[in-house]
Amino acid sequence: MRARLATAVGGAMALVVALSACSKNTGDNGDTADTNKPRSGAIATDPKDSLGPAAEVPGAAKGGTFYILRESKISHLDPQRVYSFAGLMGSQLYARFLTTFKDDGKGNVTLVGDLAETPGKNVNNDCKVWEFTIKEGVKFEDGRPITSKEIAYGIARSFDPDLTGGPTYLQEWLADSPQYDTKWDFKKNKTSLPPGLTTPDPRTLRFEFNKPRCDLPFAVSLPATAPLPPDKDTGVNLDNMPFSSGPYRFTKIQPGVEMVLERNTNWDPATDPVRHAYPDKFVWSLGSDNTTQTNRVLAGTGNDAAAVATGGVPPELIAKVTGDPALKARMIVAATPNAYRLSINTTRVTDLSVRQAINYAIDRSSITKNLGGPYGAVPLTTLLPPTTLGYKKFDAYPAGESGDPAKAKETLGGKSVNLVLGTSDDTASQETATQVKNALEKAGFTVTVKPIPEDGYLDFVKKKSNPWDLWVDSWAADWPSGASILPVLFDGRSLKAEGNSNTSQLNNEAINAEFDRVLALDPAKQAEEWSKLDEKLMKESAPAVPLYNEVVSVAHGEKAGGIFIGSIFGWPSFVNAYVKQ
Amino acid sequence: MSAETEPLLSVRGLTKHFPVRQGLRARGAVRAVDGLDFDVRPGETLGLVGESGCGKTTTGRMLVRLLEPTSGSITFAGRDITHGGRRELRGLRQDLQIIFQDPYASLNPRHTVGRIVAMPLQVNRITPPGGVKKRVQELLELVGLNPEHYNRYPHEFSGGQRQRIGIARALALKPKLIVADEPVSALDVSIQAQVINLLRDLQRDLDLAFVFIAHDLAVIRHFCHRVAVMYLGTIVEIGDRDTIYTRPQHPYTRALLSAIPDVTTLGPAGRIRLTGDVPTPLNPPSGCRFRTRCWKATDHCATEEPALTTRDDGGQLTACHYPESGPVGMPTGEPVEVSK
Amino acid sequence: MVRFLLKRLLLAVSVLLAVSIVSFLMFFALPRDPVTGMCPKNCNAERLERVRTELGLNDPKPTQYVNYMKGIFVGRDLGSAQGGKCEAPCLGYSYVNSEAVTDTFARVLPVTLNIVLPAAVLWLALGVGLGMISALRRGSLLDRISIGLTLTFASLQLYFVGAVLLLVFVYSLKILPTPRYVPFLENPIEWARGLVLAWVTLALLFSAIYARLSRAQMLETLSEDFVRTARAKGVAKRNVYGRHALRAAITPIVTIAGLDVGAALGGTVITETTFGIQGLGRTAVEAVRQGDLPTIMATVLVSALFVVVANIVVDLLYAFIDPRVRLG
Amino acid sequence: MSLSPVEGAALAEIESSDQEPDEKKRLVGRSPGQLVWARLRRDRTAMVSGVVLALFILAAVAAPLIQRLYGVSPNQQFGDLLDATGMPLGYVGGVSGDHWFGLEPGLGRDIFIRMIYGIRTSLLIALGAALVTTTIGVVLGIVAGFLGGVVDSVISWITDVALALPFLIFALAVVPTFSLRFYGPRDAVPTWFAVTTLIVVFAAFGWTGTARLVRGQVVSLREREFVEAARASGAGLGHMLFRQLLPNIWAPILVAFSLAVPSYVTGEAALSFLGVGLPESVPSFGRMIYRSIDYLQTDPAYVFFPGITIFALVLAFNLFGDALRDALDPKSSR
Repeated sequence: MRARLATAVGGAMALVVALSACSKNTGDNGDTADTNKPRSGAIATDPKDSLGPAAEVPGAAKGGTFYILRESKISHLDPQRVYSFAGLMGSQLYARFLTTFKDDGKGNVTLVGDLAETPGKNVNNDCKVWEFTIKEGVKFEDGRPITSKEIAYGIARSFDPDLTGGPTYLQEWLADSPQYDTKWDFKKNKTSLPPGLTTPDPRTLRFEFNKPRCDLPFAVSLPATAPLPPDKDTGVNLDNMPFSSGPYRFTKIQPGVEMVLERNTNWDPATDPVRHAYPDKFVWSLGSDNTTQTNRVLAGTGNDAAAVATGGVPPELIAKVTGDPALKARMIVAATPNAYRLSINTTRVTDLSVRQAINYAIDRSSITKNLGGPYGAVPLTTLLPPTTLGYKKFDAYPAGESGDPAKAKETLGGKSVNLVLGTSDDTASQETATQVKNALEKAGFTVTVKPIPEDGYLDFVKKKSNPWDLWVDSWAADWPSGASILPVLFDGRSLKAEGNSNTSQLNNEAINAEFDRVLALDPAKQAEEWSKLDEKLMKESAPAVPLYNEVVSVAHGEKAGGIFIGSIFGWPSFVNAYVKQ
Repeated sequence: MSAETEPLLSVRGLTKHFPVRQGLRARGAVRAVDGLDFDVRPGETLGLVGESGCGKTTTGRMLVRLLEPTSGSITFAGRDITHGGRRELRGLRQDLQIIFQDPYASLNPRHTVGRIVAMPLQVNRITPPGGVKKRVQELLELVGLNPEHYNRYPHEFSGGQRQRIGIARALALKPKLIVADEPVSALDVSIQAQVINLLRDLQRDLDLAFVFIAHDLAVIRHFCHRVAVMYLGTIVEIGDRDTIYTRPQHPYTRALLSAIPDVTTLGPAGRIRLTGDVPTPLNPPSGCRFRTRCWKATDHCATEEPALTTRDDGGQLTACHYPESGPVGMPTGEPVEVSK
Repeated sequence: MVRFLLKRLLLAVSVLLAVSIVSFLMFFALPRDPVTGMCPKNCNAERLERVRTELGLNDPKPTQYVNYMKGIFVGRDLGSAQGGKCEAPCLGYSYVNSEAVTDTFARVLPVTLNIVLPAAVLWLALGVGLGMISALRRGSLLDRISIGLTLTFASLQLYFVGAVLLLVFVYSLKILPTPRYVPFLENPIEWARGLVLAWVTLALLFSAIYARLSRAQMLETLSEDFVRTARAKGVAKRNVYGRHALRAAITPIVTIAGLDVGAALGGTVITETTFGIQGLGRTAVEAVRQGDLPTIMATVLVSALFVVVANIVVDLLYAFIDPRVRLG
Repeated sequence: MSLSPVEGAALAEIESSDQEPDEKKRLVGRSPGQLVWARLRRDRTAMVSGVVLALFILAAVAAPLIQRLYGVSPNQQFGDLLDATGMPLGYVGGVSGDHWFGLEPGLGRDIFIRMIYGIRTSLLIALGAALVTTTIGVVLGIVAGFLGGVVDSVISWITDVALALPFLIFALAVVPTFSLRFYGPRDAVPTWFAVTTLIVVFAAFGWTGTARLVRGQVVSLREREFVEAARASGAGLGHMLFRQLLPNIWAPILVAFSLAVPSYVTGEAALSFLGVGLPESVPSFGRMIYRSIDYLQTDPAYVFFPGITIFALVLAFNLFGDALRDALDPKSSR
């Protein structure tokens, strides 16, 4: 009797679950937002473009509280230490930088001055000396005016070895060496400035470099240039309560639980070409994973109606959203600069024909389908992601959507090759590794999959002594120019024992010379050159197999408006955010 | 009883103190057995009798070395076995066995009868001529059980039958002396008689020596050649069964005997009622231990502990300064003939 | 009694010491080098080494261990990168969350307490109640149903129940907010509505186990003589079962309840992960994943402390309920 | 001569058994084991759960055979049967003639055959872990219970430490490092190694319950006279422990074992839930269930099949364990 009763209860429960599965899946949810269109971007040298107030967002209204849902804590809030996407986009609310991007949310970006009147004067046109004039009327949260001194101090403190985590471009260019913190010790001379950085007068900031740094206007768009008065520098604890120069200031920070930002009355919209600050309050609500976040905003109960789920719609819930037009309207889909590739260790897989065979064998459709199809990943056949300036689409090894095992076998020419495929042990990576293995084994390779713990993966892959043949690697440029992708990933001269971004360890003199040639060109002309170099690289050395370009689909509540995916970092931007009343 | 043959078992000054520990500091000890001296001749049965808590079971356990004596010596068949380790005792095990009181607890419920009885052989790796099974069936027959019960289980037998299995096990190694620790106290009267008769037959046929521990004076009188009366860890009187039962000298023995319910002599006169409880063995009374409950205790009894010696020509040893004399109202039941 | 407490405390301290040593060694078995997490994308070996020495990771292991334990009682100076002086009980500075571990705990511990304790009350009441009733009415329909139900729930998987409850009550019916922790003092109603699903999920599983346990225990006690004599003496049925039988049957249940609550306080990782609430369990898991030594040590020690304290409390209760147990 | 009923019957039995041989046959000796088996056979729940368990074990053992008959391998992917976003086409999660339980969303592997292999892995781990922990528990329990004194307190102390150590954190730390310790970065970790790692991790903690249970039993049996009888006949420690005591504590050990197995099936699923269990290449029940939970709203069929199977498996073990406990309990009325 007992057994029958127990199974009856189990059966009833199962029935309920099965019932809701009766709808037939005909697979017609394939149409997607176009994520492959070319990008345009320029530097607006005319000061008028850098003037505020920012263009009104149609339908926007002031007031209300805007909620941002996120799972883990933002690793750093101190602008000089910010480097994660959430940090980069989130810091726009409480910090202003020398320059920033006007972003229409459809991939078109223009670099404009934020605190500076223009994106910077290339004084001798040799990219070695740059000057920025600081706008009038830009103030801190306590009303004090922002001058070049505070901006210079902000840059100076980023030399402090304790303040780990932030980007290191400015420091390395100023000190002209990767070991910038030993070259100039911030702790000893807090009152003076690092070499090459001077403030001739309160409204001018002057950079002098030994080598040409033509990408400086882009580099100073990172939060590392956020101003900070020296008396407000609490060192390591600034992470717990930053000092605001943006439209909002932090009123409550509970790490891992909640962060509240309220209006900074001293911020003047007239001086800001980008930020609108429509809502009265921003609240970061932390702790729920992306499945829970998405379910919350779709259900939209209480505050979740005015919330955005920054974790993105997980692959398993995409069908639910695309299946319902009302929900689909509340999902924004946009490509990100994050390009995933199957990096090949050129020091181990030395035979070019083997690397080309791998390119033919890869089944991109099985991988992208598992990541949510067009809403999560778009197949990519170029090393540069579509979001790069001057991007041109090509396929060095045409093999159809799901790979061409026969062509791969033919290129291999009967050689029997076994490869070790390394992967991180999180579920998604292991699944992608399984699919790569299946595709390669169809083409005659024998593949061994080696999972290692997720958080040790990046350091392991970046070691020179990396023992694997293949692994999945990804790279997102800090600004959309090829200069911060191809040379960083494939210039063999910068290889060192640890921390190499050039994981394929490609070291080809001809290619290195090409990098130097293009780097010396003017930023505008560089765009097409990078794309041509991309094709050359793929055809002649095939150091990797481009897999897919990550697409992010972010859902939000009905009352959350003005959200768009930043074209630079592929993460939601809050500059136009407002709460529908 | 010929006195000149070499005693099979001789015990000198045997004591056993159980230390009572309060936390780490030992605070006194329970002096369960406090200096025993007695002998057992081959084929002879010595009865150990006394109220519960007088140390008779502890003595029994020490004889078979289930307990480690605190001091004194036990010599068996000429060999000192007081503190021998398992190997030295190997030879001893074959000649000295024990029978327990509780028939339900002394047999392993998960073993067949055959395996239980064969255990001593198996443990000492002895294979008797003709194989273990035949030997076991002989033993079963010897104790009056049906040999077919070889692969039955204890739960299929009655209390009396289980006790017989226990006896069969004890006989497996053809011992010379068996310590019987209240073998029949847990059985009904009728079954008691059967088991006692079985033991007496074995005593006679196999010329077995017994140390028979019991608190039932009637059973002791029926079975034992000599009797030792114990009180609070010491022997107060020891001697032949007839002298002890007819002319007890120690007041305690006399009190015990008067307590035997005898249908024929009703009335309070014959009964001596002892007052008070048995004192705590933690610190027994000074001098004679029985003085706190003895009706004729004097100061002398309190100062000097009476030694266990012969007091007159009666032949028994008594530990009392003022031994009783004259016969006690012997129950008229005719004495059962006891073979020498 | 005092002697007993002393002995137990001594034992408890030795257990905690052993646990701390094991977890310390366990950390160094992790393949993860915690320091790399603190470096940006293009971090070089030289700076890595400097950060490692500053965190004291290059000191010999015993010294690191002693420093950490000393910190708990006396407090220690953590160096400028970690917020300087930290008073006792100083559990160190988290490598990953860049905050003192004591602050993490101040935030995370109440969450776990507010999940586990109310759930424990629920599952004890439900479990023991169900068990007792089905024991008293052995063989009745109620008994059969309760056995069937308890077996079903005992066989269900925790996260399965959690997911279904979430789907039904939060996302479809929308009658409950997304599970989260609201301090009781601030808003008791929201506190309850936020955590009720977590309580129910935990309670369903545990009450099933306790129902079966207390039913078996009650049946055994009922068959004992003293209950039969009490009934024979004409003691009212309610008294017999209430005072006599329950009191005797409750002892083993108390022991197991003590152990379960102690272990659960160490963090109910599955429940916390399913409902997206950051409790002690998830903090511990993330700490191990990211190789965050101070937090690992702290979470392990705290959960071990709960288990050990629960054991001592159970022993004391034992003596209180069951006079036979002399506290030797 | 007052004969108590029990004695009377026994007496009658002695007298009668000599005379009528046929009556002797009826009373042939039935060992406690046979008694238990008789009780079990009469208990319908035990039989039903026993059959279900047998089916599971059979399916697990015959996994390769089933694969050959079914025609699909566990790692085979059917990308073309998925729509653009990876959801299986057709009804109820892609259930069809040649895919009885449908396809996994995203990866497109066949659910039915993966579940068969998943059961095999999970049962292997669960039975392995239960066996190892019960053995350790029994040995430590007997030694601690019988010897008492210092040995007992040391073992109890170790048990306390093992109980205090949080299992999940230990597992999280040990499982990933185990394979790194023994296998170089290039050579593949064989499946049996991954399974053994999990068994070792479970075994490091699982024995405490059984050890305490067995210790309690042995402490009460140690004073029993049949043990003293053995000691008096010169039996060594080994004989007393494993010949006299062990047969008497089979009942609690068997029950502990039968209830340990389902807890390890759940344990393996929990470890996969935290992403630490078996690598993706090894089909595992726990990993499949953990992954399916997220599809509760979009592909409930994917949740239904593994969910109901693990429910049935754990339920069958619990029922069988319960029935076994009742059958083994000498006092039980049935």
